[in-house]
Amino acid sequence: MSQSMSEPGPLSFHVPAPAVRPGGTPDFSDVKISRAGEVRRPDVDVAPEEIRDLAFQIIRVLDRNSEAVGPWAGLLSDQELLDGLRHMMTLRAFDARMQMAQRQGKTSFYMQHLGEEAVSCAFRKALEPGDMNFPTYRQAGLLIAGDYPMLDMMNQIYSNELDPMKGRQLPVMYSSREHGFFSISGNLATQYIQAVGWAMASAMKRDTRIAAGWIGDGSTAESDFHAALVFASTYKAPVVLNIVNNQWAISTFQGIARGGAGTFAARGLGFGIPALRVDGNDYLAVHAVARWAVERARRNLGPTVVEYVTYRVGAHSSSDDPSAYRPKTESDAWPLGDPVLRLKNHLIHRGVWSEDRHKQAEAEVMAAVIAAQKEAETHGTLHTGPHPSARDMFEGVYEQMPPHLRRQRQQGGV
Amino acid sequence: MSQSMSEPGPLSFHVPAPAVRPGGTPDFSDVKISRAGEVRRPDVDVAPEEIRDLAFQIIRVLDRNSEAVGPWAGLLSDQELLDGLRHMMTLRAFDARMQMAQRQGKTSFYMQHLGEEAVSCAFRKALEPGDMNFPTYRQAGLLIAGDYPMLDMMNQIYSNELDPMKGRQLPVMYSSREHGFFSISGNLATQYIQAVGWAMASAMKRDTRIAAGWIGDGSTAESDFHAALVFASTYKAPVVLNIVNNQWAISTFQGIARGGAGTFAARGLGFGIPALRVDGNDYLAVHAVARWAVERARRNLGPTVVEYVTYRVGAHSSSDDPSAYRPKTESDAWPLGDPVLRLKNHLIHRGVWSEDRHKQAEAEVMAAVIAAQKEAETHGTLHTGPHPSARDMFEGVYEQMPPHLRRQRQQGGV
Amino acid sequence: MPRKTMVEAIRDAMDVAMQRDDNVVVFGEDVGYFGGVFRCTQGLQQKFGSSRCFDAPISESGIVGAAVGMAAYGLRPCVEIQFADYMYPAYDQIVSEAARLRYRSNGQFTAPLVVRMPTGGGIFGGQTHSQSPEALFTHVAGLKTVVPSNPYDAKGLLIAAIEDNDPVIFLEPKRLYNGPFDGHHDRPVTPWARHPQGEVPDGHYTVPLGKAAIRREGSGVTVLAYGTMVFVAEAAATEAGIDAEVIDLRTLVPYDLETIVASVNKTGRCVIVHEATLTSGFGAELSALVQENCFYHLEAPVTRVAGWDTPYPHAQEWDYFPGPARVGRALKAVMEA
Amino acid sequence: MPRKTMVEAIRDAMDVAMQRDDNVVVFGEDVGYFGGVFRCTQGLQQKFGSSRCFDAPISESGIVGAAVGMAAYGLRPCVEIQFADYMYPAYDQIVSEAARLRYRSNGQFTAPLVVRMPTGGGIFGGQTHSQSPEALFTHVAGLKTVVPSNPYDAKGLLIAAIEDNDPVIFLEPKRLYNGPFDGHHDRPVTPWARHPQGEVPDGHYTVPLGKAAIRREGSGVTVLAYGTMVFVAEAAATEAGIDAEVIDLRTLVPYDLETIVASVNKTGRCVIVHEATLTSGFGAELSALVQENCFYHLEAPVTRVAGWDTPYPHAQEWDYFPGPARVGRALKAVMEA
Ligand SMILES: Cc1ncc(C[n+]2csc(CCOP(=O)(O)OP(=O)(O)O)c2C)c(N)n1
Ligand SMILES: Cc1ncc(C[n+]2csc(CCOP(=O)(O)OP(=O)(O)O)c2C)c(N)n1
Ligand SMILES: [Mg+2]
Ligand SMILES: [Mg+2]
Repeated sequence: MSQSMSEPGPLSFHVPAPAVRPGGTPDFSDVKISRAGEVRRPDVDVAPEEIRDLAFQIIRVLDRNSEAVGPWAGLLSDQELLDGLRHMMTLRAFDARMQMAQRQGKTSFYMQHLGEEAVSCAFRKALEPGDMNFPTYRQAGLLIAGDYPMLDMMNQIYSNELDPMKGRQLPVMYSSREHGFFSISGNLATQYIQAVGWAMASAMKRDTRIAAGWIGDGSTAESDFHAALVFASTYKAPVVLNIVNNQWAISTFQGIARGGAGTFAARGLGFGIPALRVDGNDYLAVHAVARWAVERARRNLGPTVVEYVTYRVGAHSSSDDPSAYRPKTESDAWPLGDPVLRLKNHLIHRGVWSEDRHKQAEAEVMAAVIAAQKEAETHGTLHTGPHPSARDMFEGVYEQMPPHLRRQRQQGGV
Repeated sequence: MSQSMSEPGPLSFHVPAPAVRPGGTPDFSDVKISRAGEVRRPDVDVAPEEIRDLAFQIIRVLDRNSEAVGPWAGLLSDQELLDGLRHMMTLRAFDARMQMAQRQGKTSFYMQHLGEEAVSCAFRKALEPGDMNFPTYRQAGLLIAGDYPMLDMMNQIYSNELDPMKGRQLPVMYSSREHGFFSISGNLATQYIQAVGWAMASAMKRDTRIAAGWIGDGSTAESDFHAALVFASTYKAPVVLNIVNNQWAISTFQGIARGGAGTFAARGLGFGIPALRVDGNDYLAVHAVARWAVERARRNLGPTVVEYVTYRVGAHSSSDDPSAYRPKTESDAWPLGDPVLRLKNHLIHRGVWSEDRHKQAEAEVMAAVIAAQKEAETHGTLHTGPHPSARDMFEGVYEQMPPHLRRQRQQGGV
Repeated sequence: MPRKTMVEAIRDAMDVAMQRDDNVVVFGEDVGYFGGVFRCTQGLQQKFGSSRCFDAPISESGIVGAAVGMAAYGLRPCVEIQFADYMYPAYDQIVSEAARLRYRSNGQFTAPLVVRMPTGGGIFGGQTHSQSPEALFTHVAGLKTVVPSNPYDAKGLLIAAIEDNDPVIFLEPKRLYNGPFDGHHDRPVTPWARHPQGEVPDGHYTVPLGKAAIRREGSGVTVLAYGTMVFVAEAAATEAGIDAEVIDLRTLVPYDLETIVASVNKTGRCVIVHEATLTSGFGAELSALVQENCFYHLEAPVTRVAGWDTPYPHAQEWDYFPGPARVGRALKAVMEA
Repeated sequence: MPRKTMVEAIRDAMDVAMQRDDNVVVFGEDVGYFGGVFRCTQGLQQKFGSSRCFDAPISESGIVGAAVGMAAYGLRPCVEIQFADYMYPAYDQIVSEAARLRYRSNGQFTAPLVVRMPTGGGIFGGQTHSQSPEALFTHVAGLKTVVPSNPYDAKGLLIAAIEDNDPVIFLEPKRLYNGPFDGHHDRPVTPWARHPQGEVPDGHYTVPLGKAAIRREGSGVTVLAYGTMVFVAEAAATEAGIDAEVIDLRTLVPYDLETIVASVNKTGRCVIVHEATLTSGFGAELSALVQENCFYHLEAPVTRVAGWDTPYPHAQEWDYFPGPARVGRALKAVMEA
């Protein structure tokens, strides 16, 4: 049998590792980054086979001179961009305050968005009322940019008496049907296929609403990611399948999830699903690509996979310390810059913004966040003040409380 | 927001359906089939990116004139091909007899390979001793071509006193460590990732043995398929990931699992795994591609995805009646022909075989199967004669029987 | 009244539910064009179109995951898992998602879905076509778990399950699909057409979730059973000549404690029967409940008869299956204790 | 003797096992370079190289599925699931594959693997960082399920689990990682360094699977507990002034019936405590077993104290957690019954 084979030596085991670890000098020079304006903008009804190359490029709008260039530019008005800037600044201020509140023991747990604000804030503006997101814990920008009250978010973070989830769910695992924000699970990837199911339902009912699934780079390894792609491709579901590639899961870099694949977007290709990659730190690019994918869905052209290339600047969560697994300076070396800064500079370049107005806006935004925080704290924080009751704990397991649970509630004395 | 969008109409729901249903005239004219000899044979250390196109073609060796042509031809000697023919004929005769035995009530259940014999028979000959298959229920050719005794297979099918699985496992869910045939689970797709784990272990131990995972077209939708591809690509595991696309799951055609994807092989592309498609009814092509993929694994070049394009001529299992969901004549219309016939004709063309010798071989093979069957039946069949004991039922749950199980065995009176 | 097999009754339930409510949709592996490997959905696609009844890829997690999304949208999916043995890939979606959605979102999103699956042994299905995983559902807060034992109940319970606003696991004892099976595998099975419980009214009716039924009145010992074991218990009692009261639980969670306690307090004895493996089976919960609630009435230990703690074997089907002989022995032992 | 936290003891167990047997490998999410989110594998990759200890993609089914393949090859994988709440995607591989492999292949292939996972509440982890899914494993024939309650046992049991030739589920009560927690969340926790069970010998030793330990002798009532609840039960007994015998089960399956029965026959009373939801929890099995084996010695109903049948809430952590007050009430009630 083996006549033609040379005698191969022993096998060896390969474990991908990031190029640089703590102590080393960050180096992203191998990250292939398309020039702003370089990547073409196909029609939304393009045949998936014709745009396979887009899964390996990065759609970018803002160039080094803070100019918006290329075929994906020009969709947003000054006011829309100013709104976008404010949303991102608000999310950043919100994160800063809540992160601190967590350290002060006012809540058990927090997860921030630092560096990734553009992704959820800009995506939100591509949706219509009634559309439904199935987010992870790192898309609070969908709420902020959709004008969900910060106070409600804080009430949940504090698990106080006004917590809209009645203390049952973790902080940051928000839910708002009204704001098109599906209840966050906390179990990774489970909601990706649910987004597809929701979208299928909309198509089955001949509705016009579409869904958006969200997943992190690390979580694409989960099985439900596959289920989502299978169902989306089989039923041509009107769904946008977003992958937020912020380079890190918790301590593992994207190579552990991506393996030998070129990109995460390329996962879509095996399913005949159009797949785009976009500069996740470029508000304009994110919005333009989101619009494209949303339009495809809305026009019944089926699913789109979108990979947002970004970087998780902060810790994974308040329980994490990234200095144990990556150089502290890695985020500074990240070649796609800071989304807030980039949009700010673009607006200045556009002549509708200035350093002064920015500073002023920062102060205003922070004041608004602090005001909401003060208000929220009058309703309690995790360990002090009024809070959801033990009765709330027994409610809502079923629509009607079954006898055995009623007996338990009695036993619990509430 | 939506200024630039035209008002789209309502969505509609898409469910893929086969072009033809019972009563219709089968038509495979849209199946793109490469010409024999047409597809190139890259070096095994080719960069995956350079052979993406192979995931959309079909490697074929035997042409219409029963000649072996092109770069994938020429690997097998006359004797090896004659052996291959005998293996396929044996499997076919074995299936025929066991299928009948099931109808006679001698076993509960049977699954045959009709039309797909080349896949497992030819693949087996590309392996070395010590390599491990993680098969589905439709690769008994791995055993037959590896000279596993038919008698042992029949003993299991009959759940008789010599059943090597002691009556615990279903018929056809064979297991033979010695023959590189991992215990078949019965739960679809679970073993695909196990094959990857086995291969990882071999690499971790600096061994030279490699693994082969097996899955059906329908089962690629299962989540463990994804886990396998993720792990194989991340750790560059020495594994061949086989997809047997026989066009049908049970009653659902491959379009339900494949959705909008071009091919099943293309699933590998999203992981940077080289992916080939091969004419599954062409013994020479299957063997050549298997060799290529096995060599890649053996040389530590990592995983390969191979899609075998074939057709399930028989029912899904003895519990199934395909006339309820596809035209009875569909298998006749299948453009890739019959693997036994094609190899027979090639051997005749080669001048080492004849119609007469074939007829004689058919008789010999059948006689051998019947002899084994008679022998097996002296040891019992499912409902008559000697059979595994109730004691066997209690053994082997753990290495040592724990006290609670011992008490139950006593209670059971055995 | 029309007689129906259990398969027909289940199909009828979906048909009725789909007619009454456009939001009821049915899907699963082989469920659409073909009508399911047990034919439970036969004709539904033809009647309601492929937006209402359709084939799914072989992905149990995808099926239930998509159903959760559809349910959150406002549909009432009723999905089929081909065999209960194949529900494990969907278990995460059932436990972590469907069961907790209402709770964690404070009622903003709910998961009114039904997951149907054939369970139980007796068909020489071996390890992968015989399991009874009900205890894996009864442990999960937020789920309801139903096991019908006859066509009438199957239809009424399934309609109730589809109309319920919480996720319901609907376990169909496949050995009962064609007729009541009492464990005497060597005798021909009575078809439902000749059994009173095969009488299934046309149109809409429900059997309420959470209510048990007394199948055989008696005063000597209470037998708690569900699914196939109801008939086995009846046969065992009759054959052993024991004055047993046989209770068919029908719904495991929420369970009908009242009926159970009233009976055991009356009889003073209790035997629990199920096909699932003994350890940590639902019988353990029943035993604990009976003991907690009837302690001072008990004259003998509450006894469990169940599948042995082994995987379900193929050839030893009838050694494994808790048939009338084993149940009968337990009944006698309890009466003599 | 060196004192260790439970985290250190668990790490030490893997270190010892890896040193003694080249076939022991360790992997899981964040387990390699970083050493695990609870630091249980810290230093192992550095010491043994990345072929022996490495990071896995976030795929629990992949982790256990690959481990099954490795175990079949001949390795002894000891994998980590980051939180027990995330084991559901791996449940199919555990139940359908690892647990049945030996049986279905008649011993040709086996799955000597350990699946470690932190369990239990008390850290404000909410629904997805607090669950106690032990009953989902105890129901599955072919699995062993272990729950250590202190560093000494954790090390000895984990080494025994790794050396065992069958699949073992190893549940680590995360609230005990740093010290024995008795449920008094408002008091500072004693570190293991100040607790005798924090004494962990160097090198190799095992605590046999299947043997319980009596933590507190007593003659009034037997308390069956495991994990964190052992300390809660001890505290409750002391505070309520009840002469309770507290048994730490350590292994749930196979369970140590002998020790349980001897104790209950002596005390005539039994209280079972666990964090998992009540219905169909492992307490149900224990209750059934006690009742079946000690019926004629029981002076009061066997009583269960457990997590309520709700998802694990976030803010109401201490309303949910079966703390010393609730256990104490149950002890008193049983003594007065
Ligand atoms: C099923 C499951 N497994 C593991 C975890 C623990 N976990 C929470 S977040 C996380 C990393 C996710 O990384 P990624 O998907 O890249 O998202 P990111 O945090 O970077 O946004 C892990 C492992 C979980 N929540 N659920
Ligand atoms: C997890 C699981 N789900 C469902 C089944 C039932 N089932 C057995 S074979 C089969 C079809 C498989 O089709 P395919 O993968 O194409 O393999 P083929 O039978 O064509 O070789 C199904 C649905 C199963 N065995 N396991
Ligand atoms: Mg990430
Ligand atoms: Mg197939």
